[in-house]
Amino acid sequence: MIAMHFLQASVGWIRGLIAGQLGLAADALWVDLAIWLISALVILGVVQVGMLYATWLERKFLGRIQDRLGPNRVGIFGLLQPFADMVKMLTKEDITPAQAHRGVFNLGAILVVPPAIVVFAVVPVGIGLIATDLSVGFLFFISVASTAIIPIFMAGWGSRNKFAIIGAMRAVAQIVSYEIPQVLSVVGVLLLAGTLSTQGLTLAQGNGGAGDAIGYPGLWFVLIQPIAFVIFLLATTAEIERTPFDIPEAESEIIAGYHTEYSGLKFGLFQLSQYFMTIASAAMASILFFGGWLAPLPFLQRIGPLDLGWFWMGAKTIFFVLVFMWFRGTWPRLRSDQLMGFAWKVLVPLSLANLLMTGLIGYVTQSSTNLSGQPLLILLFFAVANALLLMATLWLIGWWRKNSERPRIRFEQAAAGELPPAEVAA
Amino acid sequence: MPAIPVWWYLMVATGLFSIGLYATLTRRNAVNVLMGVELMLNAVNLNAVALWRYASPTVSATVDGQSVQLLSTLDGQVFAIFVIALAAAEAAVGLALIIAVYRSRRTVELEQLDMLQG
Amino acid sequence: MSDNWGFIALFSLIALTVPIIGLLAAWLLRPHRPGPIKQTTYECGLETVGDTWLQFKVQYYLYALIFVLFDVETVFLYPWAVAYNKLGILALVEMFIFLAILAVGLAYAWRKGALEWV
Amino acid sequence: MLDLNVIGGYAWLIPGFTFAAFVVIMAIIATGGSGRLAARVAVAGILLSTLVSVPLLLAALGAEGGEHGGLAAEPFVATWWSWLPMGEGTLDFGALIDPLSAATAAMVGILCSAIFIYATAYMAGELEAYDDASGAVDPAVGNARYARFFAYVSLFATGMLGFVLASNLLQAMVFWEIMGLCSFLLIGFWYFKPSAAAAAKKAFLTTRIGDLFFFVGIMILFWMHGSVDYTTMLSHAGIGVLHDAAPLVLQFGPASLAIPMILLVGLMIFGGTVGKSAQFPLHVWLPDAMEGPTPVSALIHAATMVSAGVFLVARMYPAFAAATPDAPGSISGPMFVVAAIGAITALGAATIATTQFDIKRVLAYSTISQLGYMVAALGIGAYVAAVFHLITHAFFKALLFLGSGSVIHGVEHGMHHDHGHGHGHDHDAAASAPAGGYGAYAADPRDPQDMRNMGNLRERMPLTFWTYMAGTLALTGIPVWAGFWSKDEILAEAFHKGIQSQIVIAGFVWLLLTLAAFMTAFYMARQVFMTFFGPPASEGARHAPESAPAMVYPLVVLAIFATLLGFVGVPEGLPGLGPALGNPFHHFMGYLSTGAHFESLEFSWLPMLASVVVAALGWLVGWLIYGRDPAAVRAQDPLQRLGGAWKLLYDKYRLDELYGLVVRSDPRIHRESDASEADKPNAEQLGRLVALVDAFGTLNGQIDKLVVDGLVNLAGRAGEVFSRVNGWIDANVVDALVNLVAYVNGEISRGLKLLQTGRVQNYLLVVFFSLLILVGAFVM
Amino acid sequence: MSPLLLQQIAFMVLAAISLSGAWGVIRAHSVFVSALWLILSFVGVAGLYVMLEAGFLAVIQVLVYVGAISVLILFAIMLTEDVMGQAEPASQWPLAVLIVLPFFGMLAKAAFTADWQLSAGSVAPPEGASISAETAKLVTTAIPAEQGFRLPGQVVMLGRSLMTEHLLAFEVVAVVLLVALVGAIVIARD
Repeated sequence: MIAMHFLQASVGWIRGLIAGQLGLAADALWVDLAIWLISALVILGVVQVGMLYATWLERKFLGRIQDRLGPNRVGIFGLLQPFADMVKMLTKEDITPAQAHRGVFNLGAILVVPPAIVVFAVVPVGIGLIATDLSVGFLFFISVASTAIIPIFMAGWGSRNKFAIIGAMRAVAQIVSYEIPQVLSVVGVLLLAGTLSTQGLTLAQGNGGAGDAIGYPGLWFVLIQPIAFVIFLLATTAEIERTPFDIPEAESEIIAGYHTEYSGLKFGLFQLSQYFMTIASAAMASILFFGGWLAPLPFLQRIGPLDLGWFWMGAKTIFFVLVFMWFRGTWPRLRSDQLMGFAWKVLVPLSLANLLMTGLIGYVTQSSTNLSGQPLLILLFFAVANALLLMATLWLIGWWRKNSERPRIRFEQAAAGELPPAEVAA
Repeated sequence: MPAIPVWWYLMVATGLFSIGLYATLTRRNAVNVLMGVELMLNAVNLNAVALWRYASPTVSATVDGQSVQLLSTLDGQVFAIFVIALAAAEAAVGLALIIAVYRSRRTVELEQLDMLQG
Repeated sequence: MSDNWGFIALFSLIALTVPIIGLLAAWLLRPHRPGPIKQTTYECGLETVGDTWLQFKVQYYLYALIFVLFDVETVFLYPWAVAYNKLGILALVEMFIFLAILAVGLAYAWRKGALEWV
Repeated sequence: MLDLNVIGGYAWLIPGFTFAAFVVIMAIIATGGSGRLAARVAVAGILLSTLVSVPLLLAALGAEGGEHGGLAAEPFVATWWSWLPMGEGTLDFGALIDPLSAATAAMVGILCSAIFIYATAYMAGELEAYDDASGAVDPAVGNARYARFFAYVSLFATGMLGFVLASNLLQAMVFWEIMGLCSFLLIGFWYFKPSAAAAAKKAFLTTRIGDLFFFVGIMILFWMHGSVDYTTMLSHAGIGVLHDAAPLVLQFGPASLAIPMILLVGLMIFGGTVGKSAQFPLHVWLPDAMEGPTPVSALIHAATMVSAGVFLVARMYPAFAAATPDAPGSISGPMFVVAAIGAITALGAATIATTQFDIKRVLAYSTISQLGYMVAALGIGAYVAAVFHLITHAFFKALLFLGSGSVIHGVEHGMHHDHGHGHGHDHDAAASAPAGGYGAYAADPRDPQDMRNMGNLRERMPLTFWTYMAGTLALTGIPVWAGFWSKDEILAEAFHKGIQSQIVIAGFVWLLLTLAAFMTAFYMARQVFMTFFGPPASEGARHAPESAPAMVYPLVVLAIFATLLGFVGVPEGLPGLGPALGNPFHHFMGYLSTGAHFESLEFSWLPMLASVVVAALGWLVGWLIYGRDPAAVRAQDPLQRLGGAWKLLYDKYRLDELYGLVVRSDPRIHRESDASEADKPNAEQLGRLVALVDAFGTLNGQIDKLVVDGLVNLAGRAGEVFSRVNGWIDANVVDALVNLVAYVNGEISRGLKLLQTGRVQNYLLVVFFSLLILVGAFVM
Repeated sequence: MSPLLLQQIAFMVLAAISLSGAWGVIRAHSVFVSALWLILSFVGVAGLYVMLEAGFLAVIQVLVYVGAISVLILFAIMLTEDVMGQAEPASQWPLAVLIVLPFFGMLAKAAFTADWQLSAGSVAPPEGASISAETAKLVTTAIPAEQGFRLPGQVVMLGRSLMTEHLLAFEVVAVVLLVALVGAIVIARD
């Protein structure tokens, strides 16, 4: 986080420094390359450290939830535990099963990491502090995240292990099913923001951001799109296979899902990429719904010349990582049919409804002349709409719970012989 | 003028197309044939976008003060998008067919699927 | 603030080297004693039952199928969403029609039980 | 005095009355009424008809045009009923009143009345007829049969009157057929007698042959004129059409026979006459027709029906003389044939008549002979004389038949008187060929018709004798009596044309007719002497009573007519009588529908004298042979001494046998019912013929075996060889070709089949290969 | 090392990636591996889109092709994989070569020689650049811009053209997708 700050404060200055060093013009190609390299390394460093301490944080936090201490042997409060883990990873023997398809097996492990890292290129930290502000920023995030499916397949198929393949297939099915709600829920935000670039999204939530064009006070989108946020959060949890939706390699399952045959660092890489994706998702969630590097209140944004954007971004990201861990600590796992059913039968319809609602309200508020002036009135409109949507959500979830219970109930009834014969046959 | 002449892209596209065609003609597995088709579609897309970038009509406009020739239409990209959409639909139905064939014939080897032999 | 995809390229290269360096390091440090027993496929320690190939339910394919078609739907949805506040009511109606048609698809899949995991 | 147009309007009543009678009688029969009532109805019918036809004749005589031939040119025509619309015209029934039809209608009416009255008495025997099956006298059957006779006779009268008054040929043909039918029914009246049935059939068939020609004639005329009305056909224009019609060309390969239309039509029409009026080739049925009751013979086979044929030729005379429309008298085309046939028939029949023993057969042959006279007269252009003879002959021939009927009736009664013989003419043995006695031709003592059983009837039946003498004198042509005037007239014409103007056929006709006249006188004398003179040869003759008055009165009336009628046509040239009488008949009848007029010949004594001499000579010879010793004659006919010639004549020139051979009826058809006993040729004649045929057959067989079989075998062998070769070619060449085609096809398809591998990728290869070529063509 | 050369190098790399991916599809022994090579080719083509300044398209390419269609293909392979590995080419592969090579030659000649009426379109300016009034009219007629005119991003222009000029195609694609969905479900569902 500090590196981000440093970079942002004196981009121009650094550029001059490097140019001087290399004796080239300030805007020469090599200067750009140098800056890119530095920013890439900075991101890597921050993310790597973040991942390590996320593992530590998770074990500590879950411990706390489960009323136990968590790692505290290595270093004070177990702070050095991650490094211990890393050493273990590096030194464990790495076995490649004889039947496995060597190329696909190893490549699978390797390819799982890059997408998780590249995703951070579009995460803005400050007003100027973004690795690269792509006009299609968010969409880049989504597509790179979706490429994570391929290594899972390669791991499952490469290891030639029946259970690994089943694990891979089910993991992919789950990720695929939850990607749709994730994508659809965000459309509502895009409607209001009017741009895909992450920086733009963040600014849209601040004062004077692009959002002003439709006359609301630059509030964080979560206030206008609460349902969308919930859907996005749940979908993202499933995408990164965190607890409520982590059937494929859940502990309770017989085998550790698609990376059964992996051992040593290759297995470590899978864990590494998972945590990277967790941090990235947390960041994206905060960007989309919680104003990214925008301080909750305008005056908190800067301290003297120093822009605290990176601080706020860091805080929000850590907050969401904790939320994910909280999910893991408290929620029971969903059965696979419930898992899939929830995605298609609850989240997708809801996100479509939210999209329609946002479209309608957005148009009404924006086009009607008298309304455009009064942000509070717009808020009221959105509030009413969201309330309605909330009710719909609760009804839908209730219906889905009753519906998804049926298989189990039916099973017991069949056993008890109460079911009418026709039913039994179905 | 952009750094790379247009025929480079066209060459790559042609190469892709030919390889896709060869894959379609020679691979025994039905799924492989579909992959060949996807390759060919990609080649077509690449061709379209390349020609859009280099040969689409331009409009003179002042951007940030200077006057610049802007590409007035995005038809090339729209074309590509639609092709992508249709490729997706085609792949979906194609693979569904292959699965159905597999279910009844227990094989997807095109060599063996010659029920229509004369 | 420019679309410097160049960084993306460089960054992805770097991202690719990270696991490779990691593995090289691991390859250097870790003991290397492959043994026949060790290299058997792991099945909770039991002997492997049946060949490693098995027949999957067609359910997986159906999920992927619906995912593909809805994915393409979002591809069309994004440009509209982004240009939403610059387009009039007409665009809204058109998009509602678009969504309605695809909602029919979802309803059909739902009704036909294609979404059931079973 | 009587207006033709008024009377003409009632002309349809003439056949109408008799037809009504016929219908009433049929009703009576159906309701089982009494036979006598039927008889009375029939007589009433014919009398009424006569009451109309005679005034009609008088009206015709008095008609404005009557004097100078206008009526012939513009006859009174009435249309009764148009029964068949046909294209442009319609075929209808109607009346055409001109001198010929008026005279004939009157003659028929008078005669039929007389005969009907006579028949009521003569047929009385029928009432007591017994039913064969039950054997007992059954009045119902008797009544029915008696009534049936009168129904047929009435219908016959309708036919004759309708025919005479007909306005067109088709109507004539219809009534002509009705007459044919009635003659069949009446001849076969006693159908339980096989001979009668056979005779009826024979008559019907023979006349039918004639009718065929007649019908063909009608068709040709209709085809030519587009109509069958006399007015259109026989008018001057009509004759012109006939004259100019193209000849019928018969193509027999290279040879072609062109028959002029006049000759063809004429012969066809004359064919009908030959059949109906029993001329030479088709005369055989008339003698056998005597099987019918005598009134029938008299009515049909003497007076009316047979004369219908002559009437037809007279009616169509302008067509016959079409070759020379303006000179009707000249002989040309068909008239030549008519004359020849007529003359031959006259002489032939006369010769046969001399040898017959049955009284009615003699008269039958005499009728044929007299008809021959009329036809010959028409043939040589003696139109007026022929018609005159037609009318006079009808009267005295009817008289003679009725007379013979009264004689037979008497002799029959005489026989019943002593034998109690069953009623009705049930004698069965054929009169002409009795077994044994009198040489091969002994008389059957019980046959009432055989002259040899008669004799001395002069005292027994005086009235019948005298009326019969009147008829005989008229027939043989003794001056004063009608026959002389009409026959003489014909002979005069023949003499005039044949001798004076050197027309060969006329000369030939005159010679034959003169001989016939002599023969007529001879056999009539023979007949009179055998029946009326000399001692009675049989019981029947001895006790023969005079006939009932109903039979005798008609005889008297006819006798009067036979005597006086002649004076109507006395040639004006005759010094004494001629100018006084003025020959009204000639003036009345001497005109034709074409407007042509027959000049009356200037009178010359020679032909008249010749005919008188011949007649006298005939009587003299007859008296010499039969008059002096009737009894001896009855035992053995002196003519038999002529031997073979006599037998030939007696056997009627064996024409029946010839016809029997020629018209071999189909063996498959049941034979017994057909040929009557008389027809069947006797064994030895057959034998001779069969032998002849047999020889011819064997010769034929030899030829067949040698020549024909050889050829056939040769053909067979050649065929076999050819077929074997053919078979070989077929097997090797043709089949080979077919197989080759199939093989080539198979190979090509097998090759093509490889293309159809069923593998998708192969198809893709083909697709892109073609695409490659296309792109190549496009890019290069 | 001028930026131009860098671009050409980048092009060479991306072209190499996509072509080698395609080549891998042909040579791969197992169908699964050939699918992976296919994915590599897709990524290469995405890169080329970036070189052609079609950013949105590149991302779409990755999202749809790599993220969705290849998943579909992999699923299909898993469902129908009856024999693991070994996939030698079809029987008539020499014939195919005979057809493909000249085909490639001809197309290449056509690409090389055809007169494409190249236009002098310059690099598309980044989103948000200020543009003059009439340019705004030209480019974004339908978009109101109160405070001065900003060049809308490529995606926005794409959205606008999709909604206006290509509306019919847009709706028809919806129907096509629906039909494909229903059809595939009916066929695939056993």
